[in-house]
Amino acid sequence: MNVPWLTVVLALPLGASLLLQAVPRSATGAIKALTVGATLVTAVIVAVLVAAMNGTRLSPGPLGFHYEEQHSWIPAIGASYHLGLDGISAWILALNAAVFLLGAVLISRRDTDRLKLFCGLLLLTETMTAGVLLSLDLLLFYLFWEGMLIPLYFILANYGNENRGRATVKFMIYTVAGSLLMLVSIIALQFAGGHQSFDITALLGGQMSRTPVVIPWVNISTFSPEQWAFLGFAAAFAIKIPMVPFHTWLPDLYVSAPVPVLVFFAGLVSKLGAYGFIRFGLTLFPDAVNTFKWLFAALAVLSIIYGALMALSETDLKRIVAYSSISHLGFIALGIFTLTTNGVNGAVIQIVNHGIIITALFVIVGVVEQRTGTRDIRELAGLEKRMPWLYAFFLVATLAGLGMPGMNSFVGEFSIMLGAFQLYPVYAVLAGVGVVLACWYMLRLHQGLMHDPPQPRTESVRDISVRQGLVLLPLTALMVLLGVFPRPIGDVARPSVQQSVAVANGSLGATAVSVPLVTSPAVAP
Amino acid sequence: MLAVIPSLVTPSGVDILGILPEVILAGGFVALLMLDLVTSPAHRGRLAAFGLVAVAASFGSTVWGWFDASTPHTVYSGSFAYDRFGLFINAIILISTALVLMISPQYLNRRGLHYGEYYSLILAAATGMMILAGASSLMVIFLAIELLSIALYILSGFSRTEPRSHEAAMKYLLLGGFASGFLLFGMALIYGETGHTQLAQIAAALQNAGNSVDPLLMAGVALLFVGLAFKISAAPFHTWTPDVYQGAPTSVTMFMSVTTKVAAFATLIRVFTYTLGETAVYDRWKIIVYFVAIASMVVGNVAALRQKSVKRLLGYSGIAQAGYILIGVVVLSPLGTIASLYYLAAYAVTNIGAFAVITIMAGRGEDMDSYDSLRGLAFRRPYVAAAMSLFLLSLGGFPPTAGFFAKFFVFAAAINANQVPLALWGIATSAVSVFYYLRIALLMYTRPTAGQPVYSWSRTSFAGGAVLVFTGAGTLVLGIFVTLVWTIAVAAQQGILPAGVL
Amino acid sequence: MNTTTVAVCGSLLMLLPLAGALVNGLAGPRLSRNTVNLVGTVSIFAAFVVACVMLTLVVGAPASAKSATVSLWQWINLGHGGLSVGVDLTLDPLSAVMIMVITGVGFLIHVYSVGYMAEDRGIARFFSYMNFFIFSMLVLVLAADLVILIIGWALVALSSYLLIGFWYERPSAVIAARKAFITQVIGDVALVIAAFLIVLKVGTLSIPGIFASAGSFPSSGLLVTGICSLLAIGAFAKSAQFPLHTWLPDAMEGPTPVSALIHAATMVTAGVYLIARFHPLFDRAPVAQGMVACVGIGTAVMAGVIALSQVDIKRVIAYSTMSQIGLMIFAVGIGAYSAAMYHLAAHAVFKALLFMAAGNVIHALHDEQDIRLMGGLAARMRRTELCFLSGTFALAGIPFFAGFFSKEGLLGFGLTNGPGAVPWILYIVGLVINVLTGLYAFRLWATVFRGEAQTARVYAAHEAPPMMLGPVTILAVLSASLGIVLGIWALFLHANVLVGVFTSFLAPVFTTATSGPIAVDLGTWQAVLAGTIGTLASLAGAGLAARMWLQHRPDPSVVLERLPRALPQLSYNKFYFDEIYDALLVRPTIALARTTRKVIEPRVMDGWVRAIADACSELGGWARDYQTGLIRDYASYMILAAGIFVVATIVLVSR
Amino acid sequence: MNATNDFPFLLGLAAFLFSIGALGVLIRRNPIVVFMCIELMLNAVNIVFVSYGRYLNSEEGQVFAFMVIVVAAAEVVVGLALITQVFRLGRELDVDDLDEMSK
Repeated sequence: MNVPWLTVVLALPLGASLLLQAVPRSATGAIKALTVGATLVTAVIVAVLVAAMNGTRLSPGPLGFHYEEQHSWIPAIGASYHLGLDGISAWILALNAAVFLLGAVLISRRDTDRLKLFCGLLLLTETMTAGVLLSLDLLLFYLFWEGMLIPLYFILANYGNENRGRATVKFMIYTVAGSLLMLVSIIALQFAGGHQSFDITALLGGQMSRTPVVIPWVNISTFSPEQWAFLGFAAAFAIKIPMVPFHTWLPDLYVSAPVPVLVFFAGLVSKLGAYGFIRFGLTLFPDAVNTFKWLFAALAVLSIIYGALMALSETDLKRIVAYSSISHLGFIALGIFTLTTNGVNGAVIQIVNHGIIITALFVIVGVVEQRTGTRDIRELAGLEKRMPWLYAFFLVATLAGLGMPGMNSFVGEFSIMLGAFQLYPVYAVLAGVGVVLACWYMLRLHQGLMHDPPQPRTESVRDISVRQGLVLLPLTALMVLLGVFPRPIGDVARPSVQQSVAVANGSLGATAVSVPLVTSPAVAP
Repeated sequence: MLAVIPSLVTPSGVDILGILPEVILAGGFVALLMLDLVTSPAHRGRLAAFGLVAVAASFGSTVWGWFDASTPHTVYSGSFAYDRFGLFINAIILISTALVLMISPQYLNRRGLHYGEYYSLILAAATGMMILAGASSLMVIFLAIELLSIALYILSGFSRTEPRSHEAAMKYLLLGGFASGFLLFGMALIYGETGHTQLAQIAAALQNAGNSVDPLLMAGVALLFVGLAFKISAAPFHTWTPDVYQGAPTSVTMFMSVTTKVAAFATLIRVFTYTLGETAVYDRWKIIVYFVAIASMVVGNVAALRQKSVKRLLGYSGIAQAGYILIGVVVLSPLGTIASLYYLAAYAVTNIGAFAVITIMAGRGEDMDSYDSLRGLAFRRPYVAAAMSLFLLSLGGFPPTAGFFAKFFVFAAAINANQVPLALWGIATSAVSVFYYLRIALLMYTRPTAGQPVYSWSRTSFAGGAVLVFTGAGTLVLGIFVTLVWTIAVAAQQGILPAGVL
Repeated sequence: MNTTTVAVCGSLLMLLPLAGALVNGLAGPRLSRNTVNLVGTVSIFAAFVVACVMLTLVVGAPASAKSATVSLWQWINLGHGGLSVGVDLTLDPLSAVMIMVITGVGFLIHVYSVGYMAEDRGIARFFSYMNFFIFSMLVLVLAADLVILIIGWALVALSSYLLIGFWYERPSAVIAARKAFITQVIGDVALVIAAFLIVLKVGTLSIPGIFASAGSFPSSGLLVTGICSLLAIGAFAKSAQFPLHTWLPDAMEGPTPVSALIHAATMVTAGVYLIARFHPLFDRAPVAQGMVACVGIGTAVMAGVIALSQVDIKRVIAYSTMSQIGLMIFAVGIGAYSAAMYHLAAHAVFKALLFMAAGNVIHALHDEQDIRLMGGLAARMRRTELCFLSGTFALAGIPFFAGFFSKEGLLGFGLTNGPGAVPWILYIVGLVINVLTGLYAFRLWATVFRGEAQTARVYAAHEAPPMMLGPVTILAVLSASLGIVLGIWALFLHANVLVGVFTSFLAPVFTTATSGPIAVDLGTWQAVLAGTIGTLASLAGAGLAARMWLQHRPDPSVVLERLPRALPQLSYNKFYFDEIYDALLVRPTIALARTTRKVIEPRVMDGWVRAIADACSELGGWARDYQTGLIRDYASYMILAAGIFVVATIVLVSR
Repeated sequence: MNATNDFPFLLGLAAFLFSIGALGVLIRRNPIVVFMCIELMLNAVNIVFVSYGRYLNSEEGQVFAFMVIVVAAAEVVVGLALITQVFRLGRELDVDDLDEMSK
């Protein structure tokens, strides 16, 4: 039978969140159970889909997609409900399902205020993020991309510490500004595409004019429409990743948000920017992406070093982890902008790996804060004596975080740096410096918490609870397993990555439709 | 082109059909005046019910007209257009009016200003707006504007004991009169230079004139635009808006904020896009409209950042929205018109909803429009708060709400017409707007801390709930099932009279 | 060799320690101390047995097929380039020697640890780390793919980190561990980049593959030189060679068995192994070779000088280790691979011996490590002293002890190979090293065991328990006999046999080496002369040390007076390397990081965002100020705008 | 007299009156006077309509003028009512006094 599985994946959490409204507010047990159940079922379905993917039919075209679904939505402007899964999105989708499951598990019924609202929003977010990963229609993609912000906003604004309000608004304005620029690019792309369609397969390979735009009255020739449009997309994605210098929303937000939120926010949402670059940046603007790759690669390297330095000097655990995440995401971005199969493939691998690592790190930091009541690394020491299990998990997470060979992130970083080396050896070497710094700040974090004689705050703390252990165990296990057997991710992603990279390098025979996109002279001097 | 100039030999018996909705509503207005005399103060709610009946009837005739006017023509010797464009606007106005009528009685009772004139004045204003929507002659336009204005002057001063209300009324009256002076001067000059007052004839005259443009004519066009810009409250003619919106009783603000804008935009599009669309003329008024659009977006959004009253804030937001809708006028393309129409529909449903929340939350004696009065609403009235956030998100242009596609279409129109800077101004200002919309949304979801006033929000009446459900649903439908309204808007644009250059 | 046998043995060899590590690591806290000890030691012993089996495999194999590479599973596939990395093992004489050293010496040290750590509560953790180290080391030496080698390379660094910081409540230990690890990571990065260069050139990372296409590297070309330099940097980091040597002395913070196993016998010699393993590339990069040789011998001298003045018993031995490894690095630098490997093996034996003997002393004195507070221990720890002495003799290269042949071998080789005057210079330096070695080796022995006791503790000292003494004795006998046996053999049979057994065994590996197998033909008079003079130098050093620290003729302090004050200062402060690095690298980085946080982040990065926000809000206030509420103002705005518009429409045309 | 000759003069007069009215709105503070000024503006426009009507020999202008007069009357009714209302609340008649909300 022909089940629209991807729609099911989207609909399940949404349906659950609606169903949740029927549950009385007092029945916290039921609410929690329903949430976990829904995310669990989704995760199972996704796992099966990803596992069975290679067996299924592949859609024609330069990019092949599995489980494709397409229905007309707004025929007037050629927007359609078009879903599909490929090697790039497959594992990220799995990560998506996993982090939301973990987040649902981590919700504590007792200390979560207005549990029903929280669970509902969480499920809603899952639908949106899954939609971002699955939609192959730019307008649909934008719908999910921007719609994602609504549940996120209410979660972030309602849960977390006292200065969450400012952090959240900052995040929203940042992201909305970026997304709106992307919206303009999307519209321009659709018109340039000629055949009135938002479908990625129809817009492939650079449809826009590559003749520079000339500003009238002053006759300054600027970028070409394609390049402008790419910059529009890049703004949205670079802010979401985030790349330095568009990152300042992230630390505040990560500090203010509670752990169950961070699990899926840091674990997944920040990766969507990287995914967007791979899915759209590479395939829709081959010319522009080749023009700007040096710039964005440079920004990526800057992010690596900058994040590392910040992580090295911060004293707040969450901030350290936040900046470490900026540094790691810099690696991912670097991999993407090498435009080599190695680099991009490494980026995809690293998206998944970093999702696992950062999730674990935030859970650990959360446990430490919960047990000791502080996030100041200067007040923490000697936890290894009191929390051997946490120590063990944290050790693995730390090693994975610093790119220890044999751990999962080494695979990605090796591949990324190899790709970077093919293109810009200098960048690869600088990234190497980043690796050394990463080792430094991760050890500072790990040893700072675990070693030295215990301090008053850490004298009598309990070890992690079983639930936290159940969350940490699979994560750490994955870090080791994917380090020893990394092929599952790499091999699934590679074909799609190769196709995208091929398109990015213009092998599609990019047909530039010349649409003069002259800026209007109406603004009279 | 000459084909669209209507023959003056239309049998007068049929013409009445062209203005049937207006006639019905006018009848309702007169009847209400009478009924008010015979209804006891206790039963004034029935007046609202009667008003609703009249609106419903008018709406029915509008719908009938939609199918009847498949071939658009003008009635009463070309002074009134019987086309789907006007009927589309009529529909928006009527629905808004109905929602206002539904929500009013409870509000008026609580505010202690439940008088019968209210309903008749509302209907009078609505009638004026509908006439304005269909008016295809400068004279009718002027009359319609004055009709709706005068009714609104009275309504905004309706809270007789409240200084704020008077202030609003006075400002609206004096500035409105002042603006209609410009409007009129513009009309006079246009009439003088073209020799006609009927849009179709003016258009034809301009076309014959070709590229030679008379300065006096252009001055007239500019002044006419000034007059209309005042009505749509576009910067820099917006200054009355915040004060009047804040001072007038909330239900009145709710009514005028939406319907006036819709009607005024209808005539603006009719006159500027389709009558003065001749290239020679367009190239000149385009500049000022372009400027006004950007100015409205900037001023509206930026000034809204620092407000303390929700009504005032929505006033500024209305100014900004006017700027976005103007984009659809500047670009002078069918897509632009359709985008404007879609935007008007989306704006109507969203804004009515937002104001409805404030109306419902209004306390005894005074309006609750300060930010503080919304703090923690979500804990006491979760569904009202959810609805309010939905409207705010729609105003902020988040998918999947009406506001998103409204903005999407105007930006699309701008980009399609190679006016990318307009779109960029638009997105820059909408990014700013996110700040203040979300601030309110956040406020509703934060618990009042000790020392902050805790308000006792009144219970939501059935009518109020119904209004919220309708507007909320509308906001979502326009945001997801775009095609529904889109197709209607396309039909409306295609049927517009005079056909103009497009 | 039968590949399946190799695969099975290799996997088994690696899995046994790993299993031990996992058992002790996960179940440790619940197991009894004896079980933990048993698991810890037996797993290694089993590994040792397997290693012996593999050795016999290699020995038994025909000379043509002494090397076998087996693939376990494919690790990852990268890109179009078809670069596929496999988890492959290679077994050849070289790795055979290494695994023998690792498991053999490793086993003895494990046994020793049972006694040494008898009172420590974290014994399970200790053994799991130790076993894990053995596992990682085996991965390193068996890896047949550069990436896998890098993984092993990093894993040993990890276990060294864990073991240095084993007593995590000592801040000094924690710092030392971090320092060691970060230094190692620098080496790793160098290796990774070397791997990139290799892959971009030859498209594969499997070591046999690289060697197969080694010919594609133009000899002494820039690329191969770069690759070898990077490999060398990795080796320096691992083997504590200048300039990446500063971590090794601090690493002595770890328990003594750790120092014996990791920082003397096995891990630190991995650098030598790496260069020996990659000799096909190095032979094509004479520049890199020269660099390696110079660094090696330079480090040897420097470390020797420093060792003279240190007062911490373990640090003295650590610096002697550094010096000895310097010699090995020098050897591989000049292409004397077999000699280097032989010295590696011998050094593993006697250096582990020295450390463990020192461990006995420390143990007896309750963690006292300052040699100035020792002295006269011979009376109470006779056997330990004998063992220590055997080690010292070996270290100093006294004839017929283990160190003798290897070291003189190196020198002889250095003398007989090399262009122009270089061999002679190197030889002179070698002599200096010999003198130094003799000096510090015997100084240590003398100050610790001879003379009169400096503290009361010494009187309370007692001989170490058999559990600790046993392994020490075994190694002592080994380090003495190994040399003597070979020596006698050398005397009565043809002299060429000296080191020859070893050489011929390793020959298949180093065939491609330009220099070919080391052939110190002691028949030639130069070699005899070289050996003799070298020996004399060592003896001179030893004798001098004995005179100074036993008979005080002249008294060391007096000598110190005579010397210019700078020298002892430099030596005592390790040439201020730590201070220099602190000033040049650590502090600047920290300062940079701090400015980033304090200035750049708030002012620049967040600054531009806040600037925009403020601008908007300013504009908002401005707009509000014009909202005076006065009708006449409003009217004036309108009339103003109207006037402008009228003019604009008449004047401006948008075209 | 001949419409074509004095037509420009009439327009000028209208513009002049209109400006006077506008100026009055700007400077006068008494709402009633302000209102009168607005009436003046409307009547200035009436002159334009009438003279144009005469000039073009079309009656639309005259009709328009009548419309304007009627509407103006209606506006006056409402306006005066409002003003008296304010007056009854005991404020003095000063438009500058009406700035409560923007305080």
